[in-house]
Amino acid sequence: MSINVIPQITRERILELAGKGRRIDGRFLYQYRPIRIERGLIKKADGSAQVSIGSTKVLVGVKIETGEPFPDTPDQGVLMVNAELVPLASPVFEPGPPNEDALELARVVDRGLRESKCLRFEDLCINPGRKVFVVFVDIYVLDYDGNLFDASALASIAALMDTKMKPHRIEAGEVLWLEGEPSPLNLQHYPVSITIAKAGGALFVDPSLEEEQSVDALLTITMDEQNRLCAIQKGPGSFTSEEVFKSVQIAKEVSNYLRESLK
Amino acid sequence: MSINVIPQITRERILELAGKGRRIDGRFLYQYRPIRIERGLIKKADGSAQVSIGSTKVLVGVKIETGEPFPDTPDQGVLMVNAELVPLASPVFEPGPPNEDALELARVVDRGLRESKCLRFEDLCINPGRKVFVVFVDIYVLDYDGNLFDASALASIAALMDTKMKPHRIEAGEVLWLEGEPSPLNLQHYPVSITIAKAGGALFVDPSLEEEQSVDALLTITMDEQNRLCAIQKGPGSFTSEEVFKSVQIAKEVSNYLRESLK
Amino acid sequence: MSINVIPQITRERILELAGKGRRIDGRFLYQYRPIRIERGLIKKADGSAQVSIGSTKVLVGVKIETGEPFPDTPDQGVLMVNAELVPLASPVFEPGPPNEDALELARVVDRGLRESKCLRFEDLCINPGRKVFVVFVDIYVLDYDGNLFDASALASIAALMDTKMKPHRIEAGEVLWLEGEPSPLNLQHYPVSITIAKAGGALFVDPSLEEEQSVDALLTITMDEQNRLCAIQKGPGSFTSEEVFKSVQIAKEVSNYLRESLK
Amino acid sequence: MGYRRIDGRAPDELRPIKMALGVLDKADGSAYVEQGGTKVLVAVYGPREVHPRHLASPEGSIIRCRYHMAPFSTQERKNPAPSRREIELSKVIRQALTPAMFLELYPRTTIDIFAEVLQADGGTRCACVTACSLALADAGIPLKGLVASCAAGKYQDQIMLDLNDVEDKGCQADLPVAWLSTTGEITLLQLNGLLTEDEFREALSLALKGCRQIYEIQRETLMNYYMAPAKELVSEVGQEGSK
Amino acid sequence: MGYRRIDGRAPDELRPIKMALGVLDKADGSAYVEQGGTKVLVAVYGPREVHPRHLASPEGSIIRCRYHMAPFSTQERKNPAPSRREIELSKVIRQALTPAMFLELYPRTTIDIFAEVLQADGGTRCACVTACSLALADAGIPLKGLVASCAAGKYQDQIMLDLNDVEDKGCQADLPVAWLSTTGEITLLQLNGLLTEDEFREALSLALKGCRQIYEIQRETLMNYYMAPAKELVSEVGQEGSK
Amino acid sequence: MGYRRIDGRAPDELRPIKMALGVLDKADGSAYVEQGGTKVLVAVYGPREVHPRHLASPEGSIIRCRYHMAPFSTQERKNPAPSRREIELSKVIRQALTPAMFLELYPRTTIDIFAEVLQADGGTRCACVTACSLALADAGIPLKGLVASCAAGKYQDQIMLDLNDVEDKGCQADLPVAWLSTTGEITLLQLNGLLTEDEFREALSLALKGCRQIYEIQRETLMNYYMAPAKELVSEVGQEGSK
Repeated sequence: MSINVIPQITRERILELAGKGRRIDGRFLYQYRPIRIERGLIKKADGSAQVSIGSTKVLVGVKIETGEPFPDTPDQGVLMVNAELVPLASPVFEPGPPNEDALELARVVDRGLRESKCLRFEDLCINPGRKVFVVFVDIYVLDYDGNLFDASALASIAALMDTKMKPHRIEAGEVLWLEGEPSPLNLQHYPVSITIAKAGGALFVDPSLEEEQSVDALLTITMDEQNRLCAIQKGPGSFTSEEVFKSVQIAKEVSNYLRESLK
Repeated sequence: MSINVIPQITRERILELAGKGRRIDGRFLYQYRPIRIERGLIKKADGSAQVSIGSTKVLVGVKIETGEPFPDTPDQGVLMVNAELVPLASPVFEPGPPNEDALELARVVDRGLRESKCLRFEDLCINPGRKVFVVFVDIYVLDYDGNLFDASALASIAALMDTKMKPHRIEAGEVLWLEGEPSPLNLQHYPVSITIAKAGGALFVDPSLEEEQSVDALLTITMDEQNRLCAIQKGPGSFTSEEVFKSVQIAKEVSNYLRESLK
Repeated sequence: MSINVIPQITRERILELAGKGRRIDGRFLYQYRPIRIERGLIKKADGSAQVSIGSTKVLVGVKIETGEPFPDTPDQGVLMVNAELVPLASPVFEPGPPNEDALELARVVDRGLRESKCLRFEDLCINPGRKVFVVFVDIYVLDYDGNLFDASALASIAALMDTKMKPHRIEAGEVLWLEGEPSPLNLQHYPVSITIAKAGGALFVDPSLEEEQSVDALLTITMDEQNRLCAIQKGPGSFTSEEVFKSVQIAKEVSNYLRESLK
Repeated sequence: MGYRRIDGRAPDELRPIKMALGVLDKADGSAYVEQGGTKVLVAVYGPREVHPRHLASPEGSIIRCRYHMAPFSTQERKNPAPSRREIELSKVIRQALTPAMFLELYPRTTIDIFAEVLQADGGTRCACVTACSLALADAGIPLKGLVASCAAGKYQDQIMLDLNDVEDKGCQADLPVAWLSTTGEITLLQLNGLLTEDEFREALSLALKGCRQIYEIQRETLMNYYMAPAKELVSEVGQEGSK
Repeated sequence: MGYRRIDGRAPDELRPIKMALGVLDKADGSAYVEQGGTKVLVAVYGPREVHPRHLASPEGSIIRCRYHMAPFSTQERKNPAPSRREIELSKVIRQALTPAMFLELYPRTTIDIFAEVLQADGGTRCACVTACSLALADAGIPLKGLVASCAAGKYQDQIMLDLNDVEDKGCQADLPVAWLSTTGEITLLQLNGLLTEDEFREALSLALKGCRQIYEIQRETLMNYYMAPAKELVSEVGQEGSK
Repeated sequence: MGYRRIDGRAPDELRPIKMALGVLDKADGSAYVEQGGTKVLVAVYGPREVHPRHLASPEGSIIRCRYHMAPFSTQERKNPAPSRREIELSKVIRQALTPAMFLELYPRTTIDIFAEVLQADGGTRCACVTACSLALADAGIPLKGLVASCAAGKYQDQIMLDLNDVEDKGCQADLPVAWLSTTGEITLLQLNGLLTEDEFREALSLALKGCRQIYEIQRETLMNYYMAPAKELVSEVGQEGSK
């Protein structure tokens, strides 16, 4: 993500077009690239979803295991979000432990899921202070053509919607697994992320890779289905407060469209 | 192991001689360099052996401690094989955590010991699912002049043959140490490794360092005393299936010689 | 600490002056730079002290938590000394895990505190073999102008003198916290470090950074208030045994002055 | 008199703030900021050569930034190895400062910014941004303006400024903001928590108000420093001064 | 009808196989292979410049290969840090591919091969070799031939082809093999388990038979791809097609 | 007959010592030292090129030294990753050897010294220094003199020479010393434990006496080696010879 691979002429063209309310690939300012969601590809996971936004492709797998609660929330389940910028996704990704970009991605998606309270963490307790369900959300970036935040957030909530747990009862601090069909997690909310780029004085959504590397500033807003803000992350650059408020308006409009794609 | 330090002329000579059934150091094709085995050098270990094959020198120490079993074999002891390519052994070895060569070496020796069932793992259980004996086999490469697989496998089985445990009884999931002399481990099988090189159309055993870096392909076969195959690892290069079958024949012949050296 | 940033001419001047019993900053041979000790700066720590020796500045925080004892001292508390050469302190410090200089610093301070028996470790046991108090001494180097050993040792003992524990009783292997004011740790001894440099045939104390990088040899002696030696660490260079004995005499003289500064 | 907070402050009131410049000897620039119980120290090195060299850019300086917490800065001892949170905040702080800098001035160099949290009592990333901006000025690195930073948040259903540690740990939402003095633009913006759109508007406006107050203290600190550039000069601004 | 396996296959029968080429946008070459429940994705980058430079060789391209399992690919979540097993298999896969390549063509470059196991249901290293060979072809890197890979094994005293996860976990021996189409030579050979010499001969022959069948599917996939190079074209070969 | 120690030695008596040179084939120089139950092996490589290059110095050779313990060398298996203790001792040993070397002879090179403890029975750092000095000589690297090393200590209120493992673990103080033969200067000095000034004087003198005895064995070993340079020649020096 650090190497500038965009020719100067393309960058100038992107800025110039934005000033006229247009995009280099012909999209409208508030238009996403085509979105495709496939669920249940990974049978070994408890839930999974692959999301493409244009050429950007993210696979998320959910695993539910048991483990220890955090000391400050002893009676709540644990959410663990991890992101891997797998080197097959881009010539600039390298093997190795998650770098700052991967950690930021995981943490912003985590905040959206956690703060929206989409999971009922209190239902995931087995034995207070000792044993709870741990929900692992593993974000696997397979093809990187920009806007990883929105694709990862969308794939994460889609994978959670796909997640099923085998029937069980909690008795005396232990899980008793019962007969029967797995049933889906009980989701309370549906947060989605909207990334807004600023260029040539204009704001637009879903920047592609060449847009991301050309624009003046980036802002990611995560919103639930009641238009409550549950996470914000400014990327590079700066915004006036008017631009921030306008971005929230754009996010409100566009989030419904993204949430539609989940159905 | 990655740096080519062999002059081109030596490489050509090795290939040319092999085509005529000869070796650069005058050995026959199926002849090992002189083998020397010393046991019990390390009193602080429960068993130890130093094996030299020509200038290649490997020291193996065995330690038996208690620990947790693997979840999928709760009632069996644990074998842990680790290999260190200690930087004093070669100008191309570097300090640091085990690299892919060291890991491969440890894993191939591990497979030979494990699959041959030379140890009775069920006898090493103390408290099923909780506490078992852990047998650490630490391979320490001291001088690297080729054929680490065979030297390490030989030193490992020799060190296990040298290993003694203090008399003990297992009672109520705990070890009770008794008075008396230590007694040797009860070994069931005696796997040895035979490494075969392919060069100039010929197959020969125990490649030296300069041979290793000149030949077309390498194959390591581990065999027990009943001529059963318990591990194979092809290295660089390729073999026809006829060459593979012939290599198995060579290994059968030579393995008895190696096993003799253990007596 | 490895980059030589001192011009040759300064180095020569330092050596030449030392031969005449003088210092480049006008100090006497056995004179420290101004020492300043501030305690209690960090309220979140159980004890803290910031020590300046000239421009060298070290902040030490003490935290007391519970943990497991070492296997060989099951009924004693644990002392953990850690040193961070924080990159803001010097252009030659780099972010990352402690390097050999940081580890040596921590271990030499550790030895001074441990061997002087300044803490009553037997009083820090909660449940023998299972739970004890762990005293973390974290050395944070903020400005590096030479003589980190003495500044760190002084800041560590000063921070321990500043350390308070909430009133508690130990009952049935657990800590019961009581009402009331925190009370200071019960210190038995007051070890201080004296670093002696050798240059141009002379010995002097408290080398500044430019002196450290110019002198022939360095020696750090830690002494308690009864003039017992509790740790020695020779740095670069060599000493005759006469020079070592003379250094001990110097340390005896100077240590009282350092210990005065703690009052 | 309206709602009073656990430490007696009004909802729109900053904690007492102290700032100091040039507090370190070896760094090219340094600054210390205290905001309530939060204490941070920042050093700047550079522009200087980049190692390893392939990171250098012919188009300008690169900025490297490390946000790090001392092991004794928190209630429970913090492991000194950088946590995931510290790595994220290092990036966020770098991005908060970059819009204020003229990177093209120093091609093939690096400017290294090291921010250490000595005591964490809420609002550490904001205090670091505020201090970084001062340390850059102290290092003589030209800036488009000062960056001042402050958080607003929602605690017990009330939007309030500059949360302390107790408020931070129990808060419903935390909104750290940084503001570039000359353009008034926002260079850091994060939200952690749940806010309606109206609450967000209120919180952002409040945070920006706080940033402007902090900027005034920065300016005063700089002026005092350059007029009387003695070491460890501290501009103390108590509850009165911060309004 | 003879012995039938837990999934209904005959002992010498492959699982259903799907292959696809050019499935990734950013990679120079890519391929996807599904073999029963095993799903792997491979990308190839290169020939490209080597960093750090001292790894480059004037005599030819270096090959770097990473075999890696997604955390959600296994029954228990897998830690994403490379395990000892993954590091060994990365080397073994690299050595399985190298004999098929003309390394001297691209001095001072690297060819990077990234193989990701998305779902592990037995035979993942073999599926990766099969996919790597396709991805190299897709990247336009000249090959001496395709490398096809398949394992045989011994399960319940029976030698059989292409073990699935259940068979793999309970097997007495596992013999993964890779085969270079143009020379018929074996480029990967490992044995994990105990086999008599006769059993070994039988298993190796069976594995090579499987490799040849897989090669036919590779060839068909490539032909379809080059005749109609639409993205995400998939050659599905079910139980019938794999015999 | 005076005080006798647990192994029957007098307080000022060394343990039996064996030394050998040129014991490794690939190293430029090597040596093996056995002192009681302590067994160490040292290899020297260099002067050779430095990687990475920016570590090289135009003013002379750099010295890199690694002290490392084999996992089976200690009572409890030792994790092979370098411990904090091993990293400190690596530095201390390097500093014990450097005063004996002419670094300016080989600008832009490195001399790498690898010391492996095969069995740890007290006094390992000293045995390593003794062996390093021999291995440097064996590598043909010019030295100002040999460095001989030995510890004294206080055990059961008695000052004694060359502590074994039992004495070491129970000792009140441990004082490892190294001594440069030509100048008589001390190149390694550490104290771990509590000593009065008088005890310190006594212990240091005793340790230096031990160093001189060890130097005699070093010299004898070298002379034998150069007169009859057969591999694996070992100068055995038992209890008698070490007095």
